[in-house]
Amino acid sequence: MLLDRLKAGGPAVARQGILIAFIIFMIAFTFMSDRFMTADNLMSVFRQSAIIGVMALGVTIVVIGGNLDLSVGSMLSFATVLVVDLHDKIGPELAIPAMLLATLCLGAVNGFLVGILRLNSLIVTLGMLSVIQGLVLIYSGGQNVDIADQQGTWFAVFGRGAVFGIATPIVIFGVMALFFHMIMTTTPFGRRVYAVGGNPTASTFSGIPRSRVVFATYLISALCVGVAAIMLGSRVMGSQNNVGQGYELQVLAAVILGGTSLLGGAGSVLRTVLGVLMLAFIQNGLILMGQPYYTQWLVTWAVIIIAVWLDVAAKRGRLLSPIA
Amino acid sequence: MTDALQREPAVPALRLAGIVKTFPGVRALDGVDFEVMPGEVHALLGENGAGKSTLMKVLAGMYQPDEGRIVIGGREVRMTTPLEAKQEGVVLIHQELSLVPEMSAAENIYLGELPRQSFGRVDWRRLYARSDAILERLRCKFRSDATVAQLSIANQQMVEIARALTVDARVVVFDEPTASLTDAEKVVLFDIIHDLKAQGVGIVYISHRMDEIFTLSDRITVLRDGQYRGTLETALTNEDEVTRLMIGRSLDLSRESTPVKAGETVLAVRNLTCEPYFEDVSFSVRAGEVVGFYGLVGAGRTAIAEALFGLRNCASGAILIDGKEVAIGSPEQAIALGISLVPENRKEQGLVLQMSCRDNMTLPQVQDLTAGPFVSSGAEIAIFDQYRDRLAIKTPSWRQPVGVLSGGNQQKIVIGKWLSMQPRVLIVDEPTRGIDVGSKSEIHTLLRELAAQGYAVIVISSEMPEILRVSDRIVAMYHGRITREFTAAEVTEDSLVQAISGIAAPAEA
Amino acid sequence: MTPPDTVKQNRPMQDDGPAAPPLPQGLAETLPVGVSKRVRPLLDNPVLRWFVHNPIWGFVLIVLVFFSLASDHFFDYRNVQNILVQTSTIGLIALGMTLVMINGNIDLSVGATLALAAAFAVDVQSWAVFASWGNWQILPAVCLALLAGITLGALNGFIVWKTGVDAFIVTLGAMLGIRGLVFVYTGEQSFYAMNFAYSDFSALSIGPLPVLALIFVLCTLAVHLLLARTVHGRNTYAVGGNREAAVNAGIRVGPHMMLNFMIIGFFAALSGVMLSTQMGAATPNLGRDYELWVITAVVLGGTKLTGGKGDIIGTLGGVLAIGILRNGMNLMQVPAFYVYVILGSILIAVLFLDKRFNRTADGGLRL
Amino acid sequence: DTVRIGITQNNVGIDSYQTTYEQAFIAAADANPDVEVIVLDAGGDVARQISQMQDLIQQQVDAIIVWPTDGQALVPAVRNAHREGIPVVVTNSNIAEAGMEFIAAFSGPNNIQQGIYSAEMMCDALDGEGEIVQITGMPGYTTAIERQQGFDDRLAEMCPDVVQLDIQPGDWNRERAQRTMETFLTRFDDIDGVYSGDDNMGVGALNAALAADRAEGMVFIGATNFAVGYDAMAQGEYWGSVYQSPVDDAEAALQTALDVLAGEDVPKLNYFDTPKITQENMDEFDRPVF
Ligand SMILES: Nc1ncnc2c1ncn2[C@@H]1O[C@H](COP(=O)(O)OP(=O)(O)OP(=O)(O)O)[C@@H](O)[C@H]1O
Ligand SMILES: Nc1ncnc2c1ncn2[C@@H]1O[C@H](COP(=O)(O)OP(=O)(O)OP(=O)(O)O)[C@@H](O)[C@H]1O
Ligand SMILES: [Mg+2]
Ligand SMILES: [Mg+2]
Repeated sequence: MLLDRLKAGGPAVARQGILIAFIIFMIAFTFMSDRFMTADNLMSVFRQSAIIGVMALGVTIVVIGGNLDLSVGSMLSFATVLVVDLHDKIGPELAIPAMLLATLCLGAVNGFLVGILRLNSLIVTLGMLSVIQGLVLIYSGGQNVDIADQQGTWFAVFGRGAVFGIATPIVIFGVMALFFHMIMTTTPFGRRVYAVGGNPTASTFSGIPRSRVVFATYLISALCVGVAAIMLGSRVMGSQNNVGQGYELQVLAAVILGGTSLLGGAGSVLRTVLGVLMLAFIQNGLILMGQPYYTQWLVTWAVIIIAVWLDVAAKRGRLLSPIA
Repeated sequence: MTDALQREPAVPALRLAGIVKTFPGVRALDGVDFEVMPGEVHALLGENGAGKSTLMKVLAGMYQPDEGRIVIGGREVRMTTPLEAKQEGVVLIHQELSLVPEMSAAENIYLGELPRQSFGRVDWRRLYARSDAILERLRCKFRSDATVAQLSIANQQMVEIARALTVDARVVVFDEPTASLTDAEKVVLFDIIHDLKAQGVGIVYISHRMDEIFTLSDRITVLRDGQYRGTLETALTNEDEVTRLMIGRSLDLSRESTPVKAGETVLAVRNLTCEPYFEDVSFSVRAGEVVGFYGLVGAGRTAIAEALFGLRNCASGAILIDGKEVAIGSPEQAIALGISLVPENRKEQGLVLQMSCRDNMTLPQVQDLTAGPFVSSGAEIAIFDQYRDRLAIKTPSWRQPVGVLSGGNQQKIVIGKWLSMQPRVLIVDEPTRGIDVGSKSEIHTLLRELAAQGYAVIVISSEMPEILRVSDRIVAMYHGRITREFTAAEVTEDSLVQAISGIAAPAEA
Repeated sequence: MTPPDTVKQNRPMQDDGPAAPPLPQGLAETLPVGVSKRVRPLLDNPVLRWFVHNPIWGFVLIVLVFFSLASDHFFDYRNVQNILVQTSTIGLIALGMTLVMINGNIDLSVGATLALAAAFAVDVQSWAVFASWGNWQILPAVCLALLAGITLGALNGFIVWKTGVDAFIVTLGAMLGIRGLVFVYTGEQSFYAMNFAYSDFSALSIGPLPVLALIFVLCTLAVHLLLARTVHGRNTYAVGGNREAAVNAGIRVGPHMMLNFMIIGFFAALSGVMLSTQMGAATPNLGRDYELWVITAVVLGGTKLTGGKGDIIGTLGGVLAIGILRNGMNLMQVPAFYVYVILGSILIAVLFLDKRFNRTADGGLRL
Repeated sequence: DTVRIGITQNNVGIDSYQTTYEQAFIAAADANPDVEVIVLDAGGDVARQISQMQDLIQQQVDAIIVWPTDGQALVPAVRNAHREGIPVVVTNSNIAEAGMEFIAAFSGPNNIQQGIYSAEMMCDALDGEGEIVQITGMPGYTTAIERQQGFDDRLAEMCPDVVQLDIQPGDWNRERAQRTMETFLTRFDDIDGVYSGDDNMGVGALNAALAADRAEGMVFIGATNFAVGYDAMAQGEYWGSVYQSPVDDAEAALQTALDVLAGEDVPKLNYFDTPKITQENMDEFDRPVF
């Protein structure tokens, strides 16, 4: 049995339950649609998943630190509207840093409320989701924003350009994934995030400034949202006030699919990339097969449960939960 | 002891035969045989990680054995859940408390079998009446409607023990029940065990305290590395033989007080007050000495340690390091000042359970173990290896998540973590709770060695032999105040007991 | 070694019990150490103490006073009826959510379940089999809708039980999946009830109380009794407070949790039925985001997300707070954009106050 | 003396059309000293809209204007208002057939007609032959459903040789429409036309086609002409759309309500004109403000 093999292989292999599910899926889709396994399609899916992917990187780090961030969806709306609106007003070279600064401020508010005041992150970020959505609407007066000169601006490079023949969003996503993977696995900061998420009390007893670590995770998350907003704004060359609506749950689903534990203290940035790609490929594969969009939801349901099940089953070495 | 001639060829209350249990990477039990007669107290001994708790969890239906048979009252049984074990009359008093903190003591005692009325309602009157009766029997002073979270650890342990009295048990297992009990409660517990024994219940008793084993048990079975090592009649053996069976060598249990050349005063505390935990506390610790803090549970010793480590706001008083007054606002600052604290509760305060052994050990200093921006894995492993050898930590590799180690080995990881910081002041709070005799004496030796190397060491312990063994000076506390200070030379057991129970007049102005 | 006799002598001297003498007697149980001295005298008054322990009700009180001053329509008897009916939708689900969350689980799929149940309730009425039943055709429809809710709850619970996957993940999946089912079933269209008797039901009143509000009140009472008085209710706390302890004590945690998921499925469906009677119709997008509002209400009501703590009285306060705020802001015509900001900020503010007042007993440690 | 009119809108802020509608409505009400308005927004949630109807009935307003989040689900609420003697004017998208007897009037565009217009433009542009894809609005919402229905029916009837390859939602969201279109482009080698539920999504689809270098010769047709759509049309990249002014929409709704209150004989259905706009005739229209 597969499971016995997993068990015998020890922890290193056992942690890859999701990778196995992913590969099975890719193979299945390849057989079911001849368009699926083409360079064009793969590239297109990678590019599409870059925006959600970059956000998921930040949320992964927040979740490893033991918290949730549901405000990323409306924060994305905020950042995109801001950067697009400012683009025509003060030019892209100023719009980008101004937007990043404003977004980091929102992240700081999250970080302050959760990290320093120790309020429950689910409710805080849910509240912030609503507050930020309101702020966006007030800022834009509820109107869409657009970039007037869509052809001429170098801002287009982030969403539409390419670096060495690879679409810029893919490059940004890849670089950021590797960067944050390094941060989390090889630096003291990463270690501290894992510790704080795993056992906050013991972290304090070990001299780790827990509040600051949590604060920093929210800044990272906000930064990721900012980067995603640049790609989104540049790709669409405009923005609605609610572009990011619902992204928070897609991002969370990707993080979970990547095997990051919502309890904190465990998870991996690289595996979140896997989660993101898996969701994107499901969406893509089903549309290629001509399925109505809601089958995609049904399949996602099954995939999330089966994949996470495989993952936890592999870790505990048996398929069924020991709960009586 | 029961008269051997009169003993019928009775059916054992419990027989385990050839039990094998493996965890990923660990063979925790390797063909263990074990037998308890009705009315017998059978002690189970072994080093930390020998597999005692695992064996008992197999018995209680919490783990499924890979191989082996369980025979209860002459009938082979297969128990897949704790519920089934309970129905077979097996009660396990857990090593780690297994209570629901927000619920009342009574509900915890009858957890899983609350008395019912019509419509599935709880019969509160019956519940409280029965629980009060049991607590009465255990001579507990709190009422059964008290919330468990608000009870002291010792009383929580009594609630756990009370469960043994709720059912008609055939076999009761006590897994280190005395680790957090005071002597008074111990006496009650021993009475209860005698009662159960008289009723013909088979009793398994796990402890690292030899004195208890020898006062209570009829037979002793020793495990080592998951293997059965033999069974001894308690009356016909002695501590030395048992120890040798357990750890493969004898222990020198003599008092370790190489007289110290105490140096400069490193840490001084003046009139420190932190209500309601302690008041007006003054003492000092010099380099090269071990100061023991002794008192009853709740006397305020832990709170002092926490204050020194920057975890408590103190209303008044001063802390001086090297004669200079310092403000310690957080553990970070305390660490920077060279203070280390091995906390009392390793699971909650000491360890990140899902992290590897190595990562736990280097956690407080990971910021400094860097090569460029990266953590230097080599430096970390070097530290881990050093303290694994020094403390004889048993783990397959540094990658093992600390949560699956046995309790004693977990404790060693915490000690190693703080020793590796090379602190000037080392505070250890209940350092050997749940640690086997061999490691315990190693830790004692280690504490003495550290002092000899010039560390200032504070040991907080509720075990008198331990305090007497390692301390150069002993500070006795009662109700948040220091009642007396002794030097190793002048202290006697009687005077110490008096000082911690408020009988002797406080030695303060 | 200490001879037992010495210890026995000492026994009377020893302090036992919850409050060791250094802690001020009495206060130790009522309030954590972290509360500032200024607040303490207030706590001698039992009413004030109750509010400090249930800050959400204090908040409800403040909002009530505020809106009654700000709008003349607010305390109209009709408006109070409105608030009750409007609250019942989220309120019913919140009852189930309280159980599930005390269990240490969560259910994100309730909004979708609500939509599916509403679709069943409205669609089944018009099935040809029941054509001759007259108004009784509503009965099988409602039963089927409730059954669907219970089944979906059971499915969630069963998966949580057997796979051991966290309930957050299981129900996040179900949230998408069940919504998909709704679209499959409805073919993206809304259904409407041909029979106006169905929507007239929502307008019925018994005495001063609208039937819908009455159903909500009765359910609240029932769940309160279930939670506070029955073995199942107490086990709910046990499972959430320390799951391992509950398993060790022989509680069959799996079926237990599954039952609570079935209860929340039932309430989500009931809520869907009640909503569809108000609309006389069912739409596939019904109940979007409800899970978030329900969870918010329950948490505001003092239920811990990690389980083991909470009660129905608090939850009732939580749903009323949100219902009153919504209604009051409608009456005051707060511009749509500001409603988002205000609701969000209030959420965080209440959480903050709750934290101030109900700091849990971390023993005053600076962690 | 003044009349009090309550309005509950669908989802202000979700797109510029609705926002501009609200602004125009308030402006029109402010301009009239005899009108006091209570402006509410349902945020896209039917249940909330029903509560708001209840709240308005309870406040005894003189008339209610409602922009239904769902045409079916609002029937009982409208019936309640009717029973209480409060006239209801439905705006923008109509209520279901069963509710028609309870409303005073409907005022707004004809979404089905818009779908028909788009189908006709598509047929013309493709000369009655070709393969197209459709990107719809948010699934389950009336406007989306009606436009799709008008389009599908008319297309099948008028040019049966135009094949619809697939229909997927774009959720009124430009980025999502862009993503959907990208997948269409990988999936189908030949796409001759794209019909989008509004121009916002249409421009998203156009972006995708441009990026893939396949926009040349592809016919893009939308609805609700947005400024971006107008500009794209001016550049010759976008074929046509349906011109619909939120200002007209709002003013018509208010006026209808006032007429009803004044006791005038108002027809049940007051459609305001939403003409086709294409590259040829776009000079006749102002650039939309949203
Ligand atoms: N769930 C588990 N997964 C992996 N290994 C485990 C698990 N539980 C126990 N072990 C391992 O099994 C061995 C036996 O552990 P056990 O807890 O039974 O020891 P013990 O004799 O009770 O020790 P102590 O005296 O410290 O309580 C240890 O090496 C431990 O690391
Ligand atoms: N009566 C009590 N109720 C609840 N918590 C208490 C009580 N007394 C003490 N504590 C908690 O227990 C911890 C230890 O307290 P303290 O310093 O008074 O005990 P101690 O003398 O170290 O005794 P021990 O460590 O042996 O339990 C403190 O953090 C305190 O919060
Ligand atoms: Mg053990
Ligand atoms: Mg202590």
